[in-house]
Amino acid sequence: MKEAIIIENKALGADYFLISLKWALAPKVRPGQFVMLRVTGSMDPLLRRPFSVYNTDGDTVELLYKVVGKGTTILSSLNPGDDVDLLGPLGKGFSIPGGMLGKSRLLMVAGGVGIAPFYHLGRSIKDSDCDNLLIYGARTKRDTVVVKPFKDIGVKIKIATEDGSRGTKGLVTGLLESEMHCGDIVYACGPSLMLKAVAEMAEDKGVRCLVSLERAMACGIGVCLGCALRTVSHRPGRVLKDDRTYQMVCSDGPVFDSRDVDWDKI
Amino acid sequence: MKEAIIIENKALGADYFLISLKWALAPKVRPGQFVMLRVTGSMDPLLRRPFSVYNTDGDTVELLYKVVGKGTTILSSLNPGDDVDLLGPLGKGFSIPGGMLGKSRLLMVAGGVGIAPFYHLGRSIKDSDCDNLLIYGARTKRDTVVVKPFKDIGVKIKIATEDGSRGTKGLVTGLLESEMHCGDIVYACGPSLMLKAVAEMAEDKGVRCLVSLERAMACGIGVCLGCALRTVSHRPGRVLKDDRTYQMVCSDGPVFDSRDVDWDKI
Amino acid sequence: MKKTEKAKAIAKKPSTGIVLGKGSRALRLSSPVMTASGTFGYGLEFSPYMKLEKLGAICVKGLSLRPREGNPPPRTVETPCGMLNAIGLQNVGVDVFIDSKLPKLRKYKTKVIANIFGETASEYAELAKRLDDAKGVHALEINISCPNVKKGGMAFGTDPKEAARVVRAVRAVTGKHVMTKLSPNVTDIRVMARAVEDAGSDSISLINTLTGMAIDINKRRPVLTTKIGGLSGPAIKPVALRMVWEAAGVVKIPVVGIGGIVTAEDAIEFLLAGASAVQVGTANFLTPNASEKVADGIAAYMKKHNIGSVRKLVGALN
Amino acid sequence: MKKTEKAKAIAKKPSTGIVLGKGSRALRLSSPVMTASGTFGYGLEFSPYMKLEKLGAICVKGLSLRPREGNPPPRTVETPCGMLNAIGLQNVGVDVFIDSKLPKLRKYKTKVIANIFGETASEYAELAKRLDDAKGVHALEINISCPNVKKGGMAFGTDPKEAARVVRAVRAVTGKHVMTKLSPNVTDIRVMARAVEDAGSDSISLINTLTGMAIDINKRRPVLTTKIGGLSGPAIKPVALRMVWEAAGVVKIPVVGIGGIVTAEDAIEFLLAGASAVQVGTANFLTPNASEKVADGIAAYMKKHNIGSVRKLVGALN
Ligand SMILES: Cc1cc2nc3c(=O)[nH]c(=O)nc-3n(C[C@H](O)[C@H](O)[C@H](O)COP(=O)(O)OP(=O)(O)OC[C@H]3O[C@@H](n4cnc5c(N)ncnc54)[C@H](O)[C@@H]3O)c2cc1C
Ligand SMILES: Cc1cc2nc3c(=O)[nH]c(=O)nc-3n(C[C@H](O)[C@H](O)[C@H](O)COP(=O)(O)OP(=O)(O)OC[C@H]3O[C@@H](n4cnc5c(N)ncnc54)[C@H](O)[C@@H]3O)c2cc1C
Ligand SMILES: Cc1cc2nc3c(=O)[nH]c(=O)nc-3n(C[C@H](O)[C@H](O)[C@H](O)COP(=O)(O)O)c2cc1C
Ligand SMILES: Cc1cc2nc3c(=O)[nH]c(=O)nc-3n(C[C@H](O)[C@H](O)[C@H](O)COP(=O)(O)O)c2cc1C
Ligand code: FES
Ligand code: FES
Repeated sequence: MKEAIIIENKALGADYFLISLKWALAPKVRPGQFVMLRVTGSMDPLLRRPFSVYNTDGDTVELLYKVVGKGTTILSSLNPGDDVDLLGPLGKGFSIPGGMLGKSRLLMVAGGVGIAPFYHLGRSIKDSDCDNLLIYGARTKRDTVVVKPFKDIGVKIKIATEDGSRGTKGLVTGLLESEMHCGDIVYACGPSLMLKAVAEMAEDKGVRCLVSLERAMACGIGVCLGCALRTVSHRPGRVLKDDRTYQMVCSDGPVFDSRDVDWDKI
Repeated sequence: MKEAIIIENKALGADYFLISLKWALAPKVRPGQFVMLRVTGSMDPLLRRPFSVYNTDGDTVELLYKVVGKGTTILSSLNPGDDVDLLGPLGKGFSIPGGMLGKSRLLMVAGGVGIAPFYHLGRSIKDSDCDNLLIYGARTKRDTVVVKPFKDIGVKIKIATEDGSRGTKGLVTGLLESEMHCGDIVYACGPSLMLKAVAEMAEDKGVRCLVSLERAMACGIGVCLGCALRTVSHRPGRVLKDDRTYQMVCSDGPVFDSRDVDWDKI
Repeated sequence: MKKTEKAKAIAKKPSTGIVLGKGSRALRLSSPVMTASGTFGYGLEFSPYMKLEKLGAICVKGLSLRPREGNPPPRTVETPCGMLNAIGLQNVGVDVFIDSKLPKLRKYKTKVIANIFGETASEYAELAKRLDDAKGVHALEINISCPNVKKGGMAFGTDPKEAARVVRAVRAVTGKHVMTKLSPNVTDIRVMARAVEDAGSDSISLINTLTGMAIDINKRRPVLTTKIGGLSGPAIKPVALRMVWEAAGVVKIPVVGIGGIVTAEDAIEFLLAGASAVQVGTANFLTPNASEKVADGIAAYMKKHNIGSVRKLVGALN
Repeated sequence: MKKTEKAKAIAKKPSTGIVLGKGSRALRLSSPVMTASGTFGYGLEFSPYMKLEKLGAICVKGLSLRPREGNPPPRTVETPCGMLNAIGLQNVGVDVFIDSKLPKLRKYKTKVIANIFGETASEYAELAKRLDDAKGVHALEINISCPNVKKGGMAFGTDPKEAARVVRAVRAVTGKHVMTKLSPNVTDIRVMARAVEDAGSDSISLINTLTGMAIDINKRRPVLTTKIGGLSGPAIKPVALRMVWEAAGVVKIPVVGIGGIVTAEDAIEFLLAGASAVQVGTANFLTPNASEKVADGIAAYMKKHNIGSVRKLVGALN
């Protein structure tokens, strides 16, 4: 938990904000990792809030967040110069399955604010040879708040909006149907139901799929055992029953192999 | 509880701040009244905080406050444009005992942040004929944060600091000894022990003395019955025992005739 | 708006009315929102801040036979998301209430609930008698759960037999609706709830304050002169909600939910847990029109979710 | 610094050591600050964030005979100044703890307290036996107060006879210090405290979580799959402090204060109320080094107020 100083806290419209923070640990963050942010010195809200890291640059870390409740409302009211308390980097982040980098195409699938971790990932793979693609789903055009940054770093992007106000009309899964090809690696982040649909599609096509999951979190460091996820895998050190196991989204994840997740109990 | 918008929130040094707020009810405030301020939408701190009104000007109200804990720390971090929730004006404020205005000299006695209500009072009496005087006690020179404003409105001021770094060395009671004269009306605000000493001196000299008291307050409007003060007076509607009575500092005060206060139980 | 449209709009307006209890002792509320005893004075103090008519009922400050002067200050202290109080039931006494407060209260179109407190069962009965023919008092709330007085109070609230004794004594002398207010400072709230139901209470309300303490580490003394006080406010909401859910599960009489309600969302949690109505307490100190906002917010939620009557929310957990 | 000055400074440094209990079962702590079971993992997880040696002791996550998988998610929900949890005692089981966690923990110069939980008195005894000769376990904390499991748990914690039975069973098979952790969900904590003292407990710790509930008003369901969970955090501090004060007033064995401690000031309130030591729980989630800060803060307070030994603070109300 190192203090971070707000450099900028910019409204992007549609309740989205991009916050830049000066933070000594920024260089340590790997794509897909997250931080736990304490938005106030007050005891209400009590717990830290988890946010994926959107970008890092030297000792600057950027988070893309959507205002949905108490904590994010307070966060959006903070000003440059204010300090917040960051814990992290946390979680395991995206890992490119052994030997596949450069050989496989990365298909990133984002729903809503689930876009957040992909910018950092996109930057880290931008020199790969493959023709990577980001599929970005949002409710309306207004909600597609970070398209240009991806274009600027050369990530190809296709958009689906529920009302068709930008890109294809419909859900990301519609676009995916035609875009997901054998040999791709899929990285997905967004609402649970979307992830479930993406995972099923990937399984059908025999495509490797990694999903970044969300859970209510208290500690973020694997000790409260609050953020349990039912999985079908048998990683060591966990308790089993009926061949299932609980893993912790914060410390075992937040990124999981989609085949390990018990999608019926998500 | 009308919303107020912060116009300015100025640090005066030594943990003192002067905050100006645009507030529709500002013109209704009488000297010595107070407001209950909600510094945050969060539930911690839970309760409103009471502050005397330092000044009003059109629809602007000014509060002089000292950072002492949670609530005032948050208050000091707020910026122009932020809104806070004000309840008031509350309490009865200073009242000039019948027919004495213009005939008696007002001797205002302030200790520390107890200076707050006197600026408003000073402005309201500045056209009186009498040679009013403010005696202002503080710990050190640094703590005498609002001397000039009083001079600017023509209030005569004498200062006592505990370390002698400004004005007379010692407590206000030292200065008072020579300044309090028969026929004066004393208005005092500050720490309880100072008020007690002032009240005793006034009683000895047969001088009328009004004191503005502080108490932990939950509601500010006389309903929680939390801010009880033991008094020796028999105002109607209150419950008596052993000839004493509890009055509510928020709704019966905060200004009391010093003879009504049960100083032993302060 | 055309006439038919207006008629439609009115038809669509969700019904917030709710009836607690049955027959001649039914308490008919226009809204499930009341204010909690001790946090709303005698009601009149709040008329500058809100429309009292928005409330289903007002529970006035606890009344005793004789006036009580209450405890020496300090009487309140803030705690995280809550406050402790040790007012000690300062009140004007039942006679002054009837003579000088009630006539003014009667002018408002809202129900009035007299919260009563005695040191013995017969004091409770005596209070009930005096209030029985007081015009404008629509129900009695038996406070068997005040932690801030030496005699009676908590003892009645933690022993099911004692609680039942008080309820029977009151029941015997009044034809008015009797609501019994339970203390949360017990091992099993269900036992208490059943005891007062069996003794003839028309409804139960819960929770009163949890007993708690705060210490001034500089003075090295408890902050409150009584050492222990009653904890209220958002901090206690999860405990209150659990107890309301437990109590509602075991009694047939209506349950009134109290404890940490600040917003309409809070109140709806209590309704879903099985409360037929709620009381807003400490929140009145934060925002004098908190209870009005809660009432409005419940109506808005009902409209949004197309719930025609507040009754349909009560205990409606999936 | 000259040698004599240094010596003086050392002499002036307040002594934060405290001994809980007597004789061979005394638990000697270098600091009155421990971490609460279930909020500090197995201790090791916190070594990147703080000096574990600053702690008097670490209470590890509750251990059962067999590994437990815990409850289905969601397991936590935030409440005003608090949180509800229904972890359901997920843990690796006592054997894995002894074999794979303890050896690593032994490297740190701090005491280790094993928090144990069984479904029957004999399960508790069996746990105590297995831990009795585990090197590096300095005390057992009997958790008779976990609200999040169906069997045992709370029943032991709310019935003085059951509680005593568990304590006696454990006492009979271990020579280690036995600390019994009490549930706050009782009418009278003093009865529970005396019962476990009489049964041979060397110390008591309190409070465990208050049972509470939260409802998702959009899904119209309790947020936790277990419906009810345990409330912890600053919200419960006033209740915890009251209970510690009450318990300390009636037992001779040392009392360990738990509940909502975030700052050194909070901890000092508990010491003044009569606790000989404290445990920091939920605060570890807010700030991983919260317990270290509390320990440092107590030392600073002692220095400022010229208190030579932490023992002088225990129960030192004016
Ligand atoms: C690993 C991880 C990474 C995340 N990354 C981002 C990110 O990059 N940008 C972003 O905007 N959000 C992200 N989130 C979600 C973010 O943590 C929540 O939106 C935030 O905690 C809400 O806080 P609040 O106080 O504003 O809302 P609250 O007042 O706490 O709740 C408001 C609503 O949000 C829901 N909610 C609360 N916490 C979570 C949560 N942890 N996950 C999902 N829903 C929640 C509640 O159920 C409620 O409906 C991430 C969550 C996780 C677990
Ligand atoms: C009628 C009235 C008028 C006041 N006018 C002013 C004013 O003009 N300017 C100003 O700076 N202050 C004024 N005060 C005091 C002010 O209300 C407190 O300083 C403030 O509430 C402290 O809030 P906090 O959250 O910062 O401190 P907390 O964290 O609540 O407490 C910090 C310390 O301040 C003490 N404290 C808390 N509340 C009060 C209180 N009501 N009175 C005295 N001490 C308290 C606590 O005991 C504690 O030691 C007034 C108080 C009253 C009752
Ligand atoms: C200052 C204060 C005074 C109270 N006085 C009474 C009382 O006279 N009679 C009573 O039954 N309850 C009394 N209560 C308890 C409340 O009615 C209510 O049960 C409790 O505060 C919990 O609700 P809340 O969290 O919404 O405040 C009082 C509470 C407070 C805070
Ligand atoms: C997530 C979580 C898990 C807990 N697990 C245990 C446990 O395994 N055994 C136990 O005795 N207490 C357990 N507790 C209770 C704490 O040790 C402590 O008694 C309680 O949280 C109150 O302290 P606090 O307010 O400082 O958190 C747990 C608490 C939390 C929040
Ligand atoms: S949030 Fe505590 S274990 Fe994951
Ligand atoms: S603060 Fe509530 S009566 Fe004065």
